[in-house]
Amino acid sequence: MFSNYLLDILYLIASVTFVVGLRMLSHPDSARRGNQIAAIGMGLAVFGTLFFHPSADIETGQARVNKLLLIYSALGIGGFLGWRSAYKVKMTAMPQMVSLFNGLGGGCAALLAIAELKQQYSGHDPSVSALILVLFTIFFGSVSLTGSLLAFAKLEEVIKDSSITFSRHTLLNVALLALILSLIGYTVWGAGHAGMTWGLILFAVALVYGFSFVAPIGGADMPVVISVLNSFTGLTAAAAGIIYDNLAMLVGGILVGASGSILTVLMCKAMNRSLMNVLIGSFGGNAAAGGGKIAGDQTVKEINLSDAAVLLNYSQSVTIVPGYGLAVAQAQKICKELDDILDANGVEVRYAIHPVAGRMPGHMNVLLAEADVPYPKLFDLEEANEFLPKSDVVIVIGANDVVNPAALDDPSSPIYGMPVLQVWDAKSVIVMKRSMKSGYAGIENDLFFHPKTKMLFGDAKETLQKLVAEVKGL
Amino acid sequence: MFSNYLLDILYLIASVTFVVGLRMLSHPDSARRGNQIAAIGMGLAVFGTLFFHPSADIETGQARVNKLLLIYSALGIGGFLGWRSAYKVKMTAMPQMVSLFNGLGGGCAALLAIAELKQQYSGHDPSVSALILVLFTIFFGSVSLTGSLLAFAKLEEVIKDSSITFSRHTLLNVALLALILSLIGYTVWGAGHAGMTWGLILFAVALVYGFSFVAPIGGADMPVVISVLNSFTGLTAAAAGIIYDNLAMLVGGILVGASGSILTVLMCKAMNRSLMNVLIGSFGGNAAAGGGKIAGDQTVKEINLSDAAVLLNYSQSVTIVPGYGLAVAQAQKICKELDDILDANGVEVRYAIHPVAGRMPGHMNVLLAEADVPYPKLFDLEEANEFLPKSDVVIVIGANDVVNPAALDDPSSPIYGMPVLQVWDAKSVIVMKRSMKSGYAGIENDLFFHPKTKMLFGDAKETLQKLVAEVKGL
Amino acid sequence: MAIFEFIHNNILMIYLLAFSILLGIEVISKVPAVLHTPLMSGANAIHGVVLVGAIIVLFNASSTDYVSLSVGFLAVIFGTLNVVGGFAVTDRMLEMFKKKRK
Amino acid sequence: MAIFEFIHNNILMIYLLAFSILLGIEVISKVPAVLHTPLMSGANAIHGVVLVGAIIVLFNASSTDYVSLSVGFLAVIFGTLNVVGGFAVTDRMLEMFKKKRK
Amino acid sequence: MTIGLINEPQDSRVALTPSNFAKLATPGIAFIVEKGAGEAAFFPDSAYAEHARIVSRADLLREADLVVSIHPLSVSDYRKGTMAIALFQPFVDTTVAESLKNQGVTAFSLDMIPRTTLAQAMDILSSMAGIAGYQAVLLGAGSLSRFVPMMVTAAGTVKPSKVLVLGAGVAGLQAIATARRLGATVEAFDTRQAAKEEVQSLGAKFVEVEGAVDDRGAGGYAVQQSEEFLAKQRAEVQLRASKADLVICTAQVRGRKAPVLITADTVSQMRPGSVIVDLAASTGGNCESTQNDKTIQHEGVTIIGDSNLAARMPQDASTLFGNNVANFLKLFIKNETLNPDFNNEIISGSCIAKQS
Amino acid sequence: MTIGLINEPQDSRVALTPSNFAKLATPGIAFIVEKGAGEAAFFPDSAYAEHARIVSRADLLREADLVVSIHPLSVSDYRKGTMAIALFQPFVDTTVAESLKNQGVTAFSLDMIPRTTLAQAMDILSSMAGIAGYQAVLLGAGSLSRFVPMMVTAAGTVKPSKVLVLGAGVAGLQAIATARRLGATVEAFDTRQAAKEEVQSLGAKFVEVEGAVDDRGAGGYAVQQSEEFLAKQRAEVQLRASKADLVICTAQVRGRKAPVLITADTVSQMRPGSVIVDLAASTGGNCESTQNDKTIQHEGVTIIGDSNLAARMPQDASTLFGNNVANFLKLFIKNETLNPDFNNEIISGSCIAKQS
Ligand SMILES: NC(=O)c1ccc[n+]([C@@H]2O[C@H](COP(=O)([O-])OP(=O)(O)OC[C@H]3O[C@@H](n4cnc5c(N)ncnc54)[C@H](OP(=O)(O)O)[C@@H]3O)[C@@H](O)[C@H]2O)c1
Ligand SMILES: NC(=O)c1ccc[n+]([C@@H]2O[C@H](COP(=O)([O-])OP(=O)(O)OC[C@H]3O[C@@H](n4cnc5c(N)ncnc54)[C@H](OP(=O)(O)O)[C@@H]3O)[C@@H](O)[C@H]2O)c1
Ligand SMILES: NC(=O)c1ccc[n+]([C@@H]2O[C@H](COP(=O)([O-])OP(=O)(O)OC[C@H]3O[C@@H](n4cnc5c(N)ncnc54)[C@H](O)[C@@H]3O)[C@@H](O)[C@H]2O)c1
Ligand SMILES: NC(=O)c1ccc[n+]([C@@H]2O[C@H](COP(=O)([O-])OP(=O)(O)OC[C@H]3O[C@@H](n4cnc5c(N)ncnc54)[C@H](O)[C@@H]3O)[C@@H](O)[C@H]2O)c1
Repeated sequence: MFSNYLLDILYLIASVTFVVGLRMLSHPDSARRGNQIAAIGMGLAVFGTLFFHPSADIETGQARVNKLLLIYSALGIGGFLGWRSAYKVKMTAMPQMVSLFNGLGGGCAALLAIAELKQQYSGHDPSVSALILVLFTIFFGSVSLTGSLLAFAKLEEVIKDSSITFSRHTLLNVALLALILSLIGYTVWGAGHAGMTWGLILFAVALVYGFSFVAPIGGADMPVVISVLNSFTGLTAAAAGIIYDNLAMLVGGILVGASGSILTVLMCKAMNRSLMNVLIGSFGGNAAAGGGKIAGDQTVKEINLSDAAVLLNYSQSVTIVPGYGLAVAQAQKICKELDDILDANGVEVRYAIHPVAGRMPGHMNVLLAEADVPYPKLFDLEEANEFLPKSDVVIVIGANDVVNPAALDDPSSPIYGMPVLQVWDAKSVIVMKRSMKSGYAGIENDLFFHPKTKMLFGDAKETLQKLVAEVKGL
Repeated sequence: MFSNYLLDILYLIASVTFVVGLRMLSHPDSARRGNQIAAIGMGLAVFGTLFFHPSADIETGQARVNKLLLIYSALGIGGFLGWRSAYKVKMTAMPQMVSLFNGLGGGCAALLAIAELKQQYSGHDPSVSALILVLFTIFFGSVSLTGSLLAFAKLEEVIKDSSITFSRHTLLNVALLALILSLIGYTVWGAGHAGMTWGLILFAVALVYGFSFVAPIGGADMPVVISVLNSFTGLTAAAAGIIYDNLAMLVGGILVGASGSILTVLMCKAMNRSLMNVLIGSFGGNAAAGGGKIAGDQTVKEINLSDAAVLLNYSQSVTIVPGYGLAVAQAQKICKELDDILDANGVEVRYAIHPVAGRMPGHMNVLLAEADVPYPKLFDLEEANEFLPKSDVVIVIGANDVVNPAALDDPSSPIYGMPVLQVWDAKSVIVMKRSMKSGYAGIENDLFFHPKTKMLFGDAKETLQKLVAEVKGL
Repeated sequence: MAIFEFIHNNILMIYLLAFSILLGIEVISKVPAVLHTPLMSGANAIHGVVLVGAIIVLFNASSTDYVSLSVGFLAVIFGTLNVVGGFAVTDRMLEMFKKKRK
Repeated sequence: MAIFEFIHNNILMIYLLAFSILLGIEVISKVPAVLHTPLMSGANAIHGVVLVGAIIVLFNASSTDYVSLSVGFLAVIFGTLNVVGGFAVTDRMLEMFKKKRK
Repeated sequence: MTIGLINEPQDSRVALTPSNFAKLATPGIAFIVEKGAGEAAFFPDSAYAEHARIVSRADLLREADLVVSIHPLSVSDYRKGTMAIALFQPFVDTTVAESLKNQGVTAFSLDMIPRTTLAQAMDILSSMAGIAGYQAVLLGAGSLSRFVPMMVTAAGTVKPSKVLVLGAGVAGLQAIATARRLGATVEAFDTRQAAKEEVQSLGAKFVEVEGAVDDRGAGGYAVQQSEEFLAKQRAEVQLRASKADLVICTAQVRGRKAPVLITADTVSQMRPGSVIVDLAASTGGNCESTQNDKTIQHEGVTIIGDSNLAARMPQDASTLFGNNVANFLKLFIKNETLNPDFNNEIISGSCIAKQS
Repeated sequence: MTIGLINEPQDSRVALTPSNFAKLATPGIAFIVEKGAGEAAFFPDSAYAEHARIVSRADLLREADLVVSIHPLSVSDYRKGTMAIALFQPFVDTTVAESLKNQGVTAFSLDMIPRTTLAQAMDILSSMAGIAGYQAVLLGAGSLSRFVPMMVTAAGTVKPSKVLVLGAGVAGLQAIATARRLGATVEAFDTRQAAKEEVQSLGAKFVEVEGAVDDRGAGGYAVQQSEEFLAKQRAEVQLRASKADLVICTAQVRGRKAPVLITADTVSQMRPGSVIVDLAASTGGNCESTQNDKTIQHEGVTIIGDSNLAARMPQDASTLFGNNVANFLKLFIKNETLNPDFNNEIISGSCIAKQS
């Protein structure tokens, strides 16, 4: 009996750590500890279940030993694989990892629901409410399983987006959904004792649906989708919690379900897309190009504000390359502000001034003087090309011709021979401009397609303002 | 039966509105609606109780009518008084009002606990847990009753702080507390059926304690005390909720208990006092002087950043009066930023330039031009004194002599006769400077002691930066 | 032991308590100082929910038991004052925030 | 009617649900965009709590019922992967925030 | 009573503008203006005519009870028993007070108005110094053979000019502000304790020299500094000036010869094409080589000695000057006519000769 | 081969500076410099001596295979078979090309260098225009009888000056920037579509007039505008100018007479004490009353007609000019000696006379 009480308390603690953990996860400074706290809580819950859960001592003697062997080996395998893959994967591949784990979680829920379903049909008639919950779990669990796996495959670029969609895809999905609902209905009220089989059919269809649900959605939108599937899994966990009336599961699941949904919305906001668009994958097509615009045959990579903010804030040295666009946007003051903040955060900021940046001799000097940028921070072409290779990030603000590699490597170009700022020598380049339009010289700029380059589209002033806010937010 | 279910739902809704209401109350934009939402929820709860609560139809016929008459008249009286006093009281007297209402809430809880106690002893033996809860309720309820009433009296200045304290007061309180605890203990385990009487004794002692608890605490600390008593009442409500296992009461009470405690802490932070100090009333004495610095015989009022931010952000028109200090701090740019934000939030911002502000002719013009403040926003002495009476807030940034009333009303002053900016004509004035030091002319400035004036001490640049952050935060 | 049993039997109730407390804290964690008083006042009005209890007491009091009746009567008056006055005062305090920013 | 009855019988549970949802929302309402992915990843790890359920299933499965056993076995592996991998990945993501800014 | 305004051919400014008369006008007082008084400052006689009679110098001197001018007239021109307002500079012309007294003239010297906070509205020294500081930079930058601001252009990069300001009084501060506006990197020197903060409050760099004599209570004016200190300072200045492109000299000690801060050989060390503008020229100049009211070349360095730069923008200069004088005159006017109250510290302070 | 640098008494600038020689130096080329060539720009012969021989004009003309000067010499001075580099301005002096050809001189006109992005490093028009725009404001502000920036002082409040810039080319833009630095409120006019954005990019107000002729593809130069348009514009200018304190005229259409934007009676409407600086003077000026190379007073308005303001700061002007010429000369130097490649569009574009 006592062990029961203990379990109660362990679960309670776990639930609280989940809440606190999530809370802390939502602030950069506390995020890491938050994650650890939640992990500890989880540990307690699992530990408690293993040792204090009433079902833990149904069996005795050899049978018990075997059972425990089974369980621990499962835990061992899972733990080992999880840990290893988590530490093997490289930073850039994290999202697909998350997706993978999420899928497995869903799978876990689906499986135990099936087991439970079996229970329900062994002996006495199953209760309606219980059945509904179980089927619900199977459904969401399997959707999140296959869905996540597909998402994973897409991000890993194992599967090309377009390859698996076809016109009217939405129609198909709707059809599948309808089928699934009717299956559930039938299993609960119609199928009687054949329910088990029908449940399995449901399982199969749900798996298909999960796949087809994610199929039309573009790679760039994947994070959102993963977040959606994430909250699905959350719900299944909660449902499972009710089935086993296990409060830790219930709370944990609900929390994730709720916060997951909000998070999804926030993410859409951040990408300013509507959730609907994402899910129907309406412009999956172009999104497939990594969210970038397609220019000619090449594609450009975009970077979002918060990533840019982090990139800048956590680098050692940043070089700002101002151009005519900075002047047009009259963004010199806010540019200086960004400079100040980075400076305060220990980042070395320098300005590289090209002789003909702008539209008149000394145009950039006038601007930056207006913003009170101290002269020692300004470097001209020769000096700049010296240290550019050593700087971590270059922000090109409304400059174009003066950072055009064609001047060096394309004899056919009208500006061939003009000295330019070789920003591509830096570790990475962020280009701020409103569009892919050309500059004064009216020629294309390959810098924008350079592997090191990420575009940050928008009016320089607005973009910089948002960026400053982001950096402050860190 | 059905009515029961309905009641459940009404209570649930009420509980949720309480949470949401509190949430919204903590942001300026939503606060008012939040309060209204909570009120609606409360309405539902009461309504539900009146019509659907099982106990509502214990009686029938005449008896029932009388009972309802009684209840409705009570509701009528309470409602009428509450409403009327709430709308009669003048803005400045709000805190004592809150205190008063809080006390009554506590009283209500105490009373119903007594009634419940009576119940417990009628017939079968009372359950220990129930008894504990009831006595707990009586205790906290009555403390918050008399405590709040005293707080009210103090704020209304019916009672002078010092008059009712004496050395060793803390000792007395400790003694009382001990007595109370033993009383509770005895009533529960020792008194047997005499418990009722002992309960009443407890009630009496608790009333005394509540009074003596607040007695030593200074007027300036009252808000904190009220907040403490507030959470006490919250706890009693929760306890009562358990007694009647009524979830609306439980949730409402707990929420207030929890948020009340946090709030108390926050308040102490804001006044930078420790809760302990406040409660022991250690320096109630000087705190009584409004927590402000004492200069000569007069005292100045300080304002904290967030209040300043709100004050500015929610006013119609703000006038900035720059002085030499703005130049010394080189805060012109950040000052312009504040201007921009307020502007964006629909506040009209103007600058009032005194002819001799700064240390050279046109000093302020140089500064503000550097920060790109458009000329049309600058107004000279005459123009400024025209519109100053019409502006809601004046921020004096590092100016001193040029806003010194002595120039107008103190013939003995060396600057008597010099025209000055009559900032005190505005609705309220915020003065930013580092200390109470005098300016160029080396004379005291009564503006700092003016009832309309609030000081914001610190280097102009740093203060403005923080202020900007606050305003953005709103 | 007893306490454990109590916990076990009221585990849901306890979760509810725990979460209510978390919510209570979370919900006001970052309130600007200007709102301290209004918030307090609002909270004060909310705990006026004891009124519900008072009403129940009055309902339960047998119509001959004048003590309980008068106690309950008083309690209801107090409670109503708390509720109505509390919300009304808060509302008045918050009037200043009416002005919407564009 | 049935639904009402259900509510009435599980009223506490429902409060808990409601409040958990409120908490879930409240708790992450103002997260900076940089934390979207880590937060998602963390949440993902948390719902790995289904593992608990999986373990229970395995416990409950009679040692002859190989279907349930294997299903449970698989479930536990999945669940553990979710939990361990989830937390570990999140932790790695968040390492970058270690660098304290002066 | 009659107030007369003099036409001063030697100065483009005028002591009062038409709008001042409008403000001062009272029944008990008549105004007369010498022909062409405001022409050079673009205030035609027609504008004055509204409020005053246009007369010849002779008539004016005959009729006026109070004669207003920028520079003093020759003492003999003043009629016995009249009052006179002008920049008599008693510290420079030490005899003037005496001879005015003998002439029986009650004279108020505008440069003697005490520099109290209250008197700022009449503080001609300040208003003119402000203009001088501003003009000094325009003149200096115009005469400089180089760009003041930094320029990165296709034809090469030009470094920003270094401007050194000696003396951070009203003129100096204004010069600092103007030079910074043009994009120069500005350094400034002064001996007053307060000057450091004032200089920095304009975003310029203050060059300190240890051991300055304390001067608080000197009413804002500088006090004489120890010789050894000045030596130290000269050394420092030498160093800075040799690196500077433009030097603005405003260092003055009222009533004394201006401190010499730049020796001839400092100048020869300066880069050819550089410029020195010396506002202290009239009192000897801060630069050894300065010649008052002359612009000379010294080893490729242009040295402009001009203490009257305010006259380069007569219109605004006259407006400010006029406002100052008008504010001063207001003190004279009681019950609609002129009777100065000698208990007023501003009046008594500025009165250098009183008819007995 | 020998490159010769001329001393031009009529211009304080010099076409090449000592440091340029250092950069150009190659075994196959000798440099000779006319005595005192750089004096006025503070480049003493001693500095040149390092890389060049100092010779007399006569010797130079005799020895040099390539003669470099700012302004062209009289055609007869050039020796037959030599090359000449200068601002020949063939559009102004339409006969020069012909006579040079007859003289057997291969001449490259610096003002004919195509204004491609690539040629910017040799774009003397730009570099000099930039200086002119800057100097125009210094000169204008210095001649203005008022403050440019706003001043709230004890002696009264001075409103900021209004500056109107006509023509937002290189000179115009630089003028805008400089005027804004001084604290003026600046308006500008131009007919080029792009000008609006360029003006605003400097924080100034652009005054549009409808119906400008499109000019893209005119290589950055302005095209002739319809008479009716110019009329409209004159009206607008009239309005603005009458309110302006300082007008900077830079509007030009290469090879044509400068457009007249300010009529005589616009001038008379301007406030006395105002100033007009007309950089287009040499081609007739944007102001009707402008007289080239003269400063005149017209109803209280000072009108400065000067198209050679760059000469006011010879040192930096020569440096930039020299860099431009040097960059140009680099094109001439192949395998250590002079042989211009006439397939190079910059060389062919700038060559106005080729010895056949
Ligand atoms: N310095 C001189 O003396 C001078 C004189 C004449 C000509 N030029 C020529 O001008 C050019 C200068 O090069 P540059 O790189 O400085 O300018 P640029 O090559 O003209 O490129 C400017 C870029 O800024 C972007 N932009 C414009 N407005 C913007 C805004 N509000 N926010 C963000 N981006 C904006 C534009 O792209 P989006 O439209 O996509 O935003 C444009 O591509 C050179 O070709 C030079 O030859 C120079
Ligand atoms: N304009 C002229 O031509 C001229 C010339 C000479 C003299 N004056 C005189 O100067 C005075 C000008 O009046 P004013 O009001 O502008 O200046 P002020 O009267 O001198 O007062 C300036 C105030 O700014 C505060 N301050 C200084 N540094 C600060 C910082 N870093 N952050 C925040 N506050 C700072 C100081 O108080 P804390 O020390 O407590 O911070 C000081 O009281 C007048 O008396 C005028 O007569 C003017
Ligand atoms: N009371 C007022 O409101 C008021 C009004 C006007 C001016 N003032 C103050 O009076 C002071 C002097 O004004 P001013 O411009 O007429 O002074 P000034 O013209 O007499 O002298 C100019 C500056 O030269 C400096 N100087 C003197 N000897 C020097 C040396 N050896 N080396 C370097 N610098 C030297 C002085 O300190 C002074 O700052 C200013 O600080 C001004 O703020 C006060
Ligand atoms: N390709 C390059 O990199 C490069 C280099 C230098 C200059 N440019 C461009 O060439 C253009 C002209 O340069 P510039 O300064 O030598 O031109 P300019 O000196 O020939 O003319 C000055 C300005 O006057 C304007 N103008 C002509 N007629 C006018 C009228 N009636 N009213 C108003 N304005 C009139 C012209 O549009 C021009 O902007 C500039 O826009 C400049 O950006 C390009």
